[in-house]
Amino acid sequence: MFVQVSRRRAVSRTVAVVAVIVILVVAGGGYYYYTTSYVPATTTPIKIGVVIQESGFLALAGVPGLTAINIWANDTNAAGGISGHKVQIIAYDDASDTSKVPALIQKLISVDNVDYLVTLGTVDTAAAMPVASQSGKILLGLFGTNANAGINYNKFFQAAPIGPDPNYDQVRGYFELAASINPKPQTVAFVAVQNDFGQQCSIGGAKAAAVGGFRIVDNETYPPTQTDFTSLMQKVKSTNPDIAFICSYPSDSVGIVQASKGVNFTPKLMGGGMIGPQFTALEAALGKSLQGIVTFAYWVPEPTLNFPGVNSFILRYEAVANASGAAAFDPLGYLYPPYSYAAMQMLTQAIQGCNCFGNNDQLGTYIHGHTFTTIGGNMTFAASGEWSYSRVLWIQYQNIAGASVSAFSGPGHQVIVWPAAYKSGNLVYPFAGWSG
Amino acid sequence: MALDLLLESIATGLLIGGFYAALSVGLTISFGLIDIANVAHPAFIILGAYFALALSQTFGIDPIIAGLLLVAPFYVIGNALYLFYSNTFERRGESSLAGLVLFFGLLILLEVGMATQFGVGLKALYSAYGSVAVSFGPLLLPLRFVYSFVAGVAAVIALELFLSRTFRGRAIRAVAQDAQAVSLMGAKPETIRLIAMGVSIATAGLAGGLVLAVGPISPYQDRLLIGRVFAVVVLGGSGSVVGALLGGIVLGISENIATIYLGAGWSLAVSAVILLLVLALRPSGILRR
Amino acid sequence: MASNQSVLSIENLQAGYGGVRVLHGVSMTVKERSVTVLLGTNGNGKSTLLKCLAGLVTPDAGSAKLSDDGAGVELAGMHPYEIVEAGVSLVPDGRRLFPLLTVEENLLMGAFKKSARKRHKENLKSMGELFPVLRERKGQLAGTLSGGEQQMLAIARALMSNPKLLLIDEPSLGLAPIVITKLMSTIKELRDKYGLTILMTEQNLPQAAKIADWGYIMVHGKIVFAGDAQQIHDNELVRRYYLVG
Amino acid sequence: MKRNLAPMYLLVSLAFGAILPVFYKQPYFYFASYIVLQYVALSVAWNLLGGYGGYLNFGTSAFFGVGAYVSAYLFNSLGIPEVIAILAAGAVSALFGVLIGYSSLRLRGVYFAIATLAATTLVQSIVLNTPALGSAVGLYIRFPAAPAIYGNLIELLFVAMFGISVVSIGLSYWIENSWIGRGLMALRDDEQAAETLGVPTFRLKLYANVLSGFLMGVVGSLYPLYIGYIEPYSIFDLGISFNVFVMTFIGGIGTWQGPIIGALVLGSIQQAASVTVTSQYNLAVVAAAMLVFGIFSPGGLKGIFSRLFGKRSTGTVN
Repeated sequence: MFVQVSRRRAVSRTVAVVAVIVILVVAGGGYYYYTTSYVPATTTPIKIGVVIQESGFLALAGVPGLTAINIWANDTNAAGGISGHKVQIIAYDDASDTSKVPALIQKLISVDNVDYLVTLGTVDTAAAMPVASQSGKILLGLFGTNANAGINYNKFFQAAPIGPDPNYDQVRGYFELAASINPKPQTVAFVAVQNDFGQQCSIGGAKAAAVGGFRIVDNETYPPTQTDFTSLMQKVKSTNPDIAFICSYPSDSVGIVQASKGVNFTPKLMGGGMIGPQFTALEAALGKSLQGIVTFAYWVPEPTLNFPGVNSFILRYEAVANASGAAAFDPLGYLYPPYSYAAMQMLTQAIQGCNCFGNNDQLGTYIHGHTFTTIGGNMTFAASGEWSYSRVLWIQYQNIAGASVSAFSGPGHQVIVWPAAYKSGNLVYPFAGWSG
Repeated sequence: MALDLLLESIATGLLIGGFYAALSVGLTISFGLIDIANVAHPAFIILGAYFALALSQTFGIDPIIAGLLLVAPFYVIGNALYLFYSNTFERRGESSLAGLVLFFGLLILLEVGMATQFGVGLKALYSAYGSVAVSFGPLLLPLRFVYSFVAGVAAVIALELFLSRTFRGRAIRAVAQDAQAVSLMGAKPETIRLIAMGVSIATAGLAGGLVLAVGPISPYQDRLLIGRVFAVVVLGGSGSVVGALLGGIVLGISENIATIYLGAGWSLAVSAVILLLVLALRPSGILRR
Repeated sequence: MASNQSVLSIENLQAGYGGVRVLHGVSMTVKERSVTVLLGTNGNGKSTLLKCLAGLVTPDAGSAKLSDDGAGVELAGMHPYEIVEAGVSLVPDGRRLFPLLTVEENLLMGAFKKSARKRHKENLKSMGELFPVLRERKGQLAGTLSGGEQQMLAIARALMSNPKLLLIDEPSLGLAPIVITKLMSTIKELRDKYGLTILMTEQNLPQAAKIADWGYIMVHGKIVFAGDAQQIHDNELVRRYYLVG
Repeated sequence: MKRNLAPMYLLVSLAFGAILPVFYKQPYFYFASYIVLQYVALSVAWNLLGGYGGYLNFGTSAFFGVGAYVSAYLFNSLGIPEVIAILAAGAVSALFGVLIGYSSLRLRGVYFAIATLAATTLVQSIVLNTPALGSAVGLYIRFPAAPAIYGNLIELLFVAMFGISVVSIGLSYWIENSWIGRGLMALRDDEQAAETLGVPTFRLKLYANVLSGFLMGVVGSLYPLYIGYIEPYSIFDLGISFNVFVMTFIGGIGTWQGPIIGALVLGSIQQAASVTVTSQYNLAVVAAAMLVFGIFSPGGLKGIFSRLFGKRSTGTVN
C-alpha cells in the first residue's frame, strides 16, 4: 500500500518536472524569438546565416570557408555595405554533425531572420536543403557534389566551379587529358575512398572512362580509416594499368602516394581526384614525391588565373591565417577560400544588380540569368544551381625542389595542364616515376 | 603473382599489427587490467602526435624518437588523470562504466583543445623514410611501418617484462584480480593503479610519435582509432599485452587479406566479423590466460 | 615453548558492518612464538576480528597493539598495507590468491613490501623448502592448484613478507582431513622451526587443538573462554560447542 | 485502482504533444525539440537492456541506422507508405536485435558492449558496399507532401516523435514494474544467482534487446524524413551511441525517469550550446556540462530531483 502511494507520487512529481522543463523550453524559445526578431527598421542589415563545420572532421574545410566569408563581410562593410545595407554574418558550428543542420538552418530562418543561407559540403548542404527550400531563401552551397540532387531547389547555388553535371564534370578533364596523349593509354585502374566525394568521383570517372574509351581494369574502394596502402597499391600495380585514377581524401592521398612510391607503381599518368595535395602541410610532407602527379584544383597561383582581385584576396587571407597564431588553417589555402569569397561576391553583385533585397524569388531568377565577375572568374549558373560550365583545373606538380612550403608557393609548381584555355605549361608524360 | 600479393599482404599486415599494438597496449593496461574504460585514450595518442610534431620540428629529431621523449611527461599526465578519476568516480565506489562519462567528456575537451591550439587542419612531418619501401626477399615493406612495428613490438616486450618481472608490474596484474588481496601484500591499490594509468598514458605518448611517423594528423583523428584499439584489446584478451600484439597482428593481416581478395572496402567488415567470431568462440580473447 | 612476551594485545575491540555490530568488545592477547587459536562456529565474528587486525575492517572502538620490541604499534585504523609494513600478515578467508598469476608470481607478490623485496630470493628458496610442492609448480597458474596446495601457497605468500605475526583465517576450510593434518603440522613447524607467532581461526577443534598453545572461544562477537591447550581440551563449553550438536 | 493513473498520464501527455503545434508555431522549436525527443526515446529504449539488465549496448546507432535505412529504402525506392515503412523499420531493427542478442548476449557485460560496437561497424560496412542503399553516396529522401492536419512536415514529425517517446516511456514504466523488469534487475545484480533462482536470464535479455531494438528502429525510421538525406557516416555515428549512454547515465541509469531527464537536460544543452556559443567551443561547453553532471550527481540527475522534491526513492520497491 505504502509502496503504491510512493510510486504514484513519483509519477506525478516526475510528470511535474517534465512539464516544467517543457514549459521552460517553450518559453525560452518564445523569448528568444521575441528578442531576436526585433530589428530597428531604418538600417536593416543584410543578414547572412551560415551553418558550417567549425569543429569535427570537416573543420579543415569549414574554418577556411568561414574565414573567407568573414573577410568578405569586412571588405563589404568597409566599402559601405551592399546598397547601403551593412552585412552581418550569423554563423553556427554544426560540429560536423549533420543531425544538427536542420534545426540550425531553421533557427537562422525563423528566429534570426537571416536573408540568405550558406552551408558547406555535400552532406550538410543536402541536410539543409529541405528546410531551406521550404523557406524559399537563397542557399549558397560551398563545395558539395550533387547536394541538390534530392530536391532540385531552384534557389540553390554552388560556389565551386565544378559544372552542370557534377560527378562527370569534376573528373572529365583527367580523362580528356589522358585521351589527348599519343599513343593513347588504354587501361585505367580506379582507387576510391568510401565517402561521398570518393564515390561520386568514381561514378563520374566511370562515365568519363566510357566516354573516353578507357577500359577499367581494376576498381578498388577503401574505407576512410585505411591504415596503409601498400597491399592495395601492390594489387593495383599487379593489374598493370596504363593510368591510375585515384579519388582520395587528404590523409589517404598521402598514404597512397607513399605506398605507390614504395612499391614503385608507375602508371603513365598518376593522379586523379585527389584532395590533399592542395593542402600546404601535405605538400610539404610529400615534397618531391608529388613531382609529376596530376590532380584537380579550382584555383592555383598561375598567371592564367590572375582574375581581378584574387591575388589581393589571397594575401589578405594569408595574413589572417598567419595572424591566427596557431596556424589554425592552411596558410596558402587555395582550395576552399577563393571560391567561398567569390560566392559571396556573386551575392553582392546580384543584390545590387537586381535591386531586389528582400525578394528571394526575384533574386534567384536574377542570379540564374546573369554572369558575375568574381575573384574566381566569371560565374554563371545552370538550372541545378551548379556552375553552367566546368572550370575544374588539372594541374601537374613540376619543379618541386624539396619539402618546404616555399617549394610549392608561387607559380610554376602547380602547372595547369588542362583545360587548354588556362594552360600554363605542358604535361610531362609519361609519369617519370618517383623522385625525392 | 597472386602468391606474392598474398605474402606481401601478410607481411605488411604483420607490420601494421605492430603499429596497432603500440596504439592499443596502453588501453590493455587501463581497460584490461585496472578496469578503467578510457575511451579518451586515442585522444591522448593524437595529443602525443602533436607534441611529437613540435619536438621534431624544434629539434629536428625523428618522430619516433620524439615519441620516446614523451613517455616520461605522459606518465605524469597519466598519474594526474588517475588522481582526477579516482577522486571523482572511483572513490565513490561506482562502476568503471560511470567513468565513461568522464572520459567521453575528456575526449571532447581534448579534441577542442587540440583544434584551437594546433589548428583544425592537417599537419604532417616530412620524413626521409615516409615513402621508402625496403625489399625483404620478394617483398616490399613500407619502412615507416617497419619502424613502427619495431617500436610497437619493443613497447610490448618492455611492458611484458615490466608486468611479469617487477614487483610493481606484478602488482598491476594482481590488482585487477583482487585489489583487497593486493593491499594485504603491503601494496596500496590506489598507488598501483596510479602507476598503471601512468604507464598506460605513457604508451600513448610513444604511440603519438608513431602516428606522426605513419601519416598526417588532425585534431579529430582519434575518432578513427577508437573502434580499432578496443577491438585489438578485446581480440588479444583484455589485460594481456602480448595478446594486444597478437590482436593487432590478426587485425592487420585480416584487413590486408580482405583487401586482396574482397577489396579494401570490405576490410572493416571482415575485421568486425573476426572480432564477433572470436567473442563468440573465445570470449576472453585469443590469449586466454 | 611459547614465551610470555605478548606480541599482540587486543582490548575491547568493537567493529561491525554498516549498522550491524559484529564484535562486542573483544579482548585477547597473542604470545610470542605461540599458536593461538580462535575458535567459534560460523558467523560469530572470528573473520571480522582478523579483518580488523589486517586493516580490512576499521574498528569502531578499542585497540589492537602490536608490540614491537617494547614499542607498541596501534593497528586499529591503519590501512592494510601499513599493517603489512608493521609486520602482520593475513592469510585471508578463501585464500584470495591471484588465480591468473603463477605460483612464483603469487609468492613474489607477498614480498611486495620494501624490506621484503631485498630478501625475496632467499625467502623464495626457504618457501621452496618448506613447501616442496610449490617449488614443483612454480610456473603453474595459482588458479589451477588443488585446494590444499592453494592454502599452502596462501600461507607461503603471507610468509614472503617476513611477518612477526601471521594471521590465518580458517585454514582447514574445505580441505580433506588428511590435507588438514598435513597443514596443521606445517603450521606447527612454522612456530617450532621459524619461531613465528600465529593467530588462526578455526571451526575444526580436534585438528586445531593438537597444535594450539592458547585458545579463545568466540560466541556472538564476545570472547567466552580463554585458556591454554590443556584447558581447551578439558573445557565443558568447548565440548558443548564442538562435540555435541 | 491507483495503478490506473498511469494510462491517464500517458493519454494526457500524448494529447499535449498532439495539440501543441496547433497553438505554438515557432518551427525552430520543433526542429530542435525533435532531436531532443529523439534522444529521449533512444535513451529510454537503451535503458531497457542497459539500465535494467546492465548490458551496455554501444550499437545504438546500428539499430537507429537500420531503422533509418529500411524506412528510407521502402519509402523512397519502393514508394511504400510511411506508416508501413516505419513499422517495417521497427520490425527489421527488432530482428537485428534478435541476431545481436543470440550472438552476443551470452557474453559478459564489457564484451557485449564491444560486440555491439563491432556489429555497428559491420552494418555500416554492408551499407557502404551496397549500391542499392546508396553506398557512401547516400540516399536523397523524396519529400513527402505536407500533412493535412498540421501546417508542415516538421510539426507532424514532432508529434510523431513525441508520441514515440511517450509510448516508450510508458513501456519502460510498465517493464520496470513487471516481472520482466524485476528479472532484469535481478540478473544485473547477480546473473548467476538470478539464474539459480529460476529467472530465465537469457530470454529476458533477449526480450529487452528486441524491444529496445524495435523502439530504436522506429525512432530511426523517422530520421530520413527529418534530415532529407542519409549517408552511412552520419547515420552510424558512434556519437549517437555515446550520447545515449551519457544521457542515460547522467539522468540516472536503471530507472524509468533517468533517461528522460538526462536526454532532456543534455539534449537541450547540446541544442542550446550550438546556437549560443557560436564557435567550436560549443562542444567544450557540452563536454564540461557532461563532466559536471557526471561528477556531481551520483545516481544521476534523477537522484538530485528526488532530493529536491524530498520524496522517498521509488527504487526501493520490494
